[in-house]
Amino acid sequence: MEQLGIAEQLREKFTGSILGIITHRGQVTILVDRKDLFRICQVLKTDHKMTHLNCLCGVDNLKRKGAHLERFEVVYQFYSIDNRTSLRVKAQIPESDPVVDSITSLWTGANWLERETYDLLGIVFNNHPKLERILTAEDWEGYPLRKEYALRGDKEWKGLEELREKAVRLRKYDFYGAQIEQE
Amino acid sequence: MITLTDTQTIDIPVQSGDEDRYHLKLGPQHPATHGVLRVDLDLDGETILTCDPKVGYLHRGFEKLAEHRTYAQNIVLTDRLDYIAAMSNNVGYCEAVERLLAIEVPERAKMLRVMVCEMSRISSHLLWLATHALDIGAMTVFLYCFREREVLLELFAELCGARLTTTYTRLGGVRQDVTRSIMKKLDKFVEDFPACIEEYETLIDTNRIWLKRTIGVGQVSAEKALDLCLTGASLRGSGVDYDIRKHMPYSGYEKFEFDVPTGETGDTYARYRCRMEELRQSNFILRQCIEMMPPGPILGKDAPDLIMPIKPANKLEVDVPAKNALITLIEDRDVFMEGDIYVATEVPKGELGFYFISDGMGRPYRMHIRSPSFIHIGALSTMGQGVMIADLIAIIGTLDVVLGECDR
Amino acid sequence: MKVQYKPKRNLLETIFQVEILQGMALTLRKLFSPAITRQYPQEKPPMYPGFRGQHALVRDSVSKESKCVACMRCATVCPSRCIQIGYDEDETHKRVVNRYTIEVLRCVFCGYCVEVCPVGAITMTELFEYATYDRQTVFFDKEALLDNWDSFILKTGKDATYVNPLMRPRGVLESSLPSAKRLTVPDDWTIEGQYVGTKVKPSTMNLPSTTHAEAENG
Amino acid sequence: MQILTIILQIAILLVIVLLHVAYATYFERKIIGHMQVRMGPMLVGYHGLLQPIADGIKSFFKEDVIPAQADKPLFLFAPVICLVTMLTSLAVIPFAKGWVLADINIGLLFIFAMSSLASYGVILAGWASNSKYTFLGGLRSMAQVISYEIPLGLSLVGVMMLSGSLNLTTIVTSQGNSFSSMYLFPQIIGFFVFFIAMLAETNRVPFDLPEAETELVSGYITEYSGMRYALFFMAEYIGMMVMASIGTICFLGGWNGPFEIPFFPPFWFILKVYGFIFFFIWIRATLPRYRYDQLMELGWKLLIPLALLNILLTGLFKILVH
Repeated sequence: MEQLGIAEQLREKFTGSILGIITHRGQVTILVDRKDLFRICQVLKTDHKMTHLNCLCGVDNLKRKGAHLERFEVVYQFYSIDNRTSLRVKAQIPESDPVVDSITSLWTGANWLERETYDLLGIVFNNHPKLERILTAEDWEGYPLRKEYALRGDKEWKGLEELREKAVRLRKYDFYGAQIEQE
Repeated sequence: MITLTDTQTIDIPVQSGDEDRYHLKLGPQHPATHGVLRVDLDLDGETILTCDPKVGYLHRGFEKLAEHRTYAQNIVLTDRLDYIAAMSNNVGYCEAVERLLAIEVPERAKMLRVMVCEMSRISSHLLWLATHALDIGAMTVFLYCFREREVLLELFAELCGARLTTTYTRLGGVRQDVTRSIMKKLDKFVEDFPACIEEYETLIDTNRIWLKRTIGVGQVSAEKALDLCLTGASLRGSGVDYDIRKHMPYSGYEKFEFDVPTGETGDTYARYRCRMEELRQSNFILRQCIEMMPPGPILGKDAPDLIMPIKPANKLEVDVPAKNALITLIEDRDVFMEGDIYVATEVPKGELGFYFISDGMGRPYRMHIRSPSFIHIGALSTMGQGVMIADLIAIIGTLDVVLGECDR
Repeated sequence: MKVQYKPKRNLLETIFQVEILQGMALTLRKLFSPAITRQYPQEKPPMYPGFRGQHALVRDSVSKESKCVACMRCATVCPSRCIQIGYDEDETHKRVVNRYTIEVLRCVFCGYCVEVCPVGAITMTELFEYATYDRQTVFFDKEALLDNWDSFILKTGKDATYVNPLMRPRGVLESSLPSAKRLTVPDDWTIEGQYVGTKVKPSTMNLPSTTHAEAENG
Repeated sequence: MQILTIILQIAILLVIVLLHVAYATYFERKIIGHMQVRMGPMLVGYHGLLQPIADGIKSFFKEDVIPAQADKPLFLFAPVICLVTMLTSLAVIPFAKGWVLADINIGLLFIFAMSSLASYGVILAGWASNSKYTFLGGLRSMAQVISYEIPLGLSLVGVMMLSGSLNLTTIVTSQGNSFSSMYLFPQIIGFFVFFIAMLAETNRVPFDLPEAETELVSGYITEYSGMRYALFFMAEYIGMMVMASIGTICFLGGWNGPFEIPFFPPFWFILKVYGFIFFFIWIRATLPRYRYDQLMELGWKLLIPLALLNILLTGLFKILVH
């Protein structure tokens, strides 16, 4: 299998950084240490013609158990349009220091995907040109896709509170600014 | 007559060397941003110096929601991703979940899926053409496109009961079979559609104004397109032959004859030509669907019930009498295997990928949606640099973005 | 496949603006063609059976009451969790529904509730014009839902044997359906009478009864 | 007494023109509607015949919102400039022999002056609204009007040379009464240039950049509402009519027709003007929009040289004939 061959080659090249190779439903995943992630991506892009970055996302492993699984992982899915092979790379990131190298210099398109991962999971990307919140508001608290972040929290977004107050305050005026007589 | 007095002067701090720049916030309520996209522009006259798209106005947290719902319930969420081609999203989602849970899909259901995918591709491309032409000022094309799109949407309504939020697929098949009347109408549509494409092309294809507005605008080379992670017709317009229907065939696409149109120049006109050609190819696939529709059931034998347990399968209470269930769950199968999967499908906008992690429960542990629109809008800041405002509008149009899919 | 561009126009075509004249000829032709739009309030769009419109609880023709047995399947499957059911148990442990509410403003109109209902008690009708100015009108309780059914029967002239493809999906085996949902339906809703492509060879068909369907289509 | 007659004449002209403007919008909506396989207005009156009146009443009673940051006097004044200049230029247009308010000798120049002045309204509206879109729209309008004034003027020089006059009535009478002696045929290049420049001058598709909806929301009228918006609208349609009249007078022989219509001499004139307006609408239904720089390019690199060539050819022709 071609994918496994690439994975093996990588293991030889980056001894110690490849934590494991998993095959599931015909798709090969390699677990890598985050320190060699950038170089592995570079090798995949140049040597193995994995020119297309399908997908980049973060995962919170809080409720998952497994060998080499750290708290967070960032999943990269690569595809080689010439060779028609795909490979998934998972970088393991510990909770204490959620930092990983950015691959924006390899794929400009990864820019927003990394921003999204930062926004929703709080994983920081080194050397990223503009690491800001993207989908949520700039003053959002917490990282919504983390497992401890409740689907329905006990408090509202604070901007909403302000809006509500304003709505209550302005309720006594009609559209033309005149006070409505309260019944 | 009233004057609004409640506004206050906002002082934008002027940085040094910044005095000649004109800041313009295009959107989020603007006729040409296709939804709630905001683009912050720095202008020098009409030339764009920097272009910074802002998204998130339509963020509904689908990825978080999906972690709390069963696989079957999440199909409903996928309707609301790319609401212009909901069928494609349904199919993409179900293909991914079926690969993850190893559910067999019968032949007829596969063919039906291809059929609705291509129908939604045509309807999405028609909407793209309509709005793209309107953006560039040709407003008659808009109405002509909607004429054909209406036929398709009414077919969707007849097929599954809704025009846009279709929820058509099921895990392991589809929801409703076609009727003869639907196929007759579709047959007539397929018959008439090439003439309609001719009509659109008469208006814009060789029109000198259209050519001036599209040729050389938003040009990306093949390397640049790959670097920006563009997919779909936006990538193929640059000459990269990457169509998931050919590269990683799903849902029986390998049985169909069709060509993947690729452009050469990678400009707006090339992408326009690619999509117009795709309309013809989709029409051709529809013709094949009508002719080759196999008989058989529309739901697989091991298709899970709509009421999927959120707990692991072996703990499922299977005391619901079998006759009460529409399709019974096969209890002894290890339905929800642990593992992860990335499955991409070719939706009208590009590559729609679903990345799933299953932890052995009846709901995804993590669902990531690789939405083409999100990445395409991300590419806007690169593509929109140094062009004029009118070109930016053309580029937004040619990237064919839907904000529902972008913000998720 | 490389996309084909139209040939470049020559000098004569450039001077006489041939392509613009062609476009203008098209629009002029369309000036005299009939309009395709629908004058909506006067002219209603066609509604097909299975349209996911206003919710209704089917009124049983015998007992004049709802058919619901409070199995909670609809409330369980609802993705937006907008169905609430309350029930009492009588002495034979038979459930009696005393509360059935649908919060329509939360509903996503997926139609799952209709499909999972084992007795065909809830349905979605083909009525779609029920927008109102207040929230209370679109918060359906049991009585309102039963009334919806009555008004649907009244407005469309359907009778109580009405069945739509949400209640009984097209193309599923009769045997896989619960007994209450094995209803009489048109021929092409069943798996035996389904549409088959015109070029499918009869030898690949495993169901002998589909051959006549093919003959009909060919 | 004479003054009273003139005022009465002006009043009659204004009422007729404003009614005409109202129905020109109806005409446009209906024609574009049918070209786009839809119906256009249908609800008010039989086939929407009362729609323009309903629109007029609506815009008259609509709230007049003035942005807080706007330059108020200019903001209020700008639509008036547009409308007044357009209405003024109606004074010199001969609708038929003798049917003209002011038969002045420099009629053509007067109309050019007025239509240039109208662009001040647009520019001031764009500037006074204190909005970014309106400002861009005003800038575009300024550039567009300045660069298209030139080909518009130059394209009519040929006509002036042939007729030897700037008086509009003389221009018509010098074309003679037969169909073949219209200036359209000897001045075909001039007509081509004039037609394109006219579209640009009146901000019509494919040159509707100052109000390009998909780029600048509504351009210079983004912040206007109610009656002031309607004033701009009226100015645009009167401008269309004035330009169509100029085209008719200078190239299509004015009120001359194959035969005389008793009691209503302007019949052929009105028919030709409506033909022009139909053409405007027809083009709007068909063509996409130019980009700003392409518009400039077209004006300076194509239309002005063509107009100059036309003048040269006309001059040579005159020398050879005489």
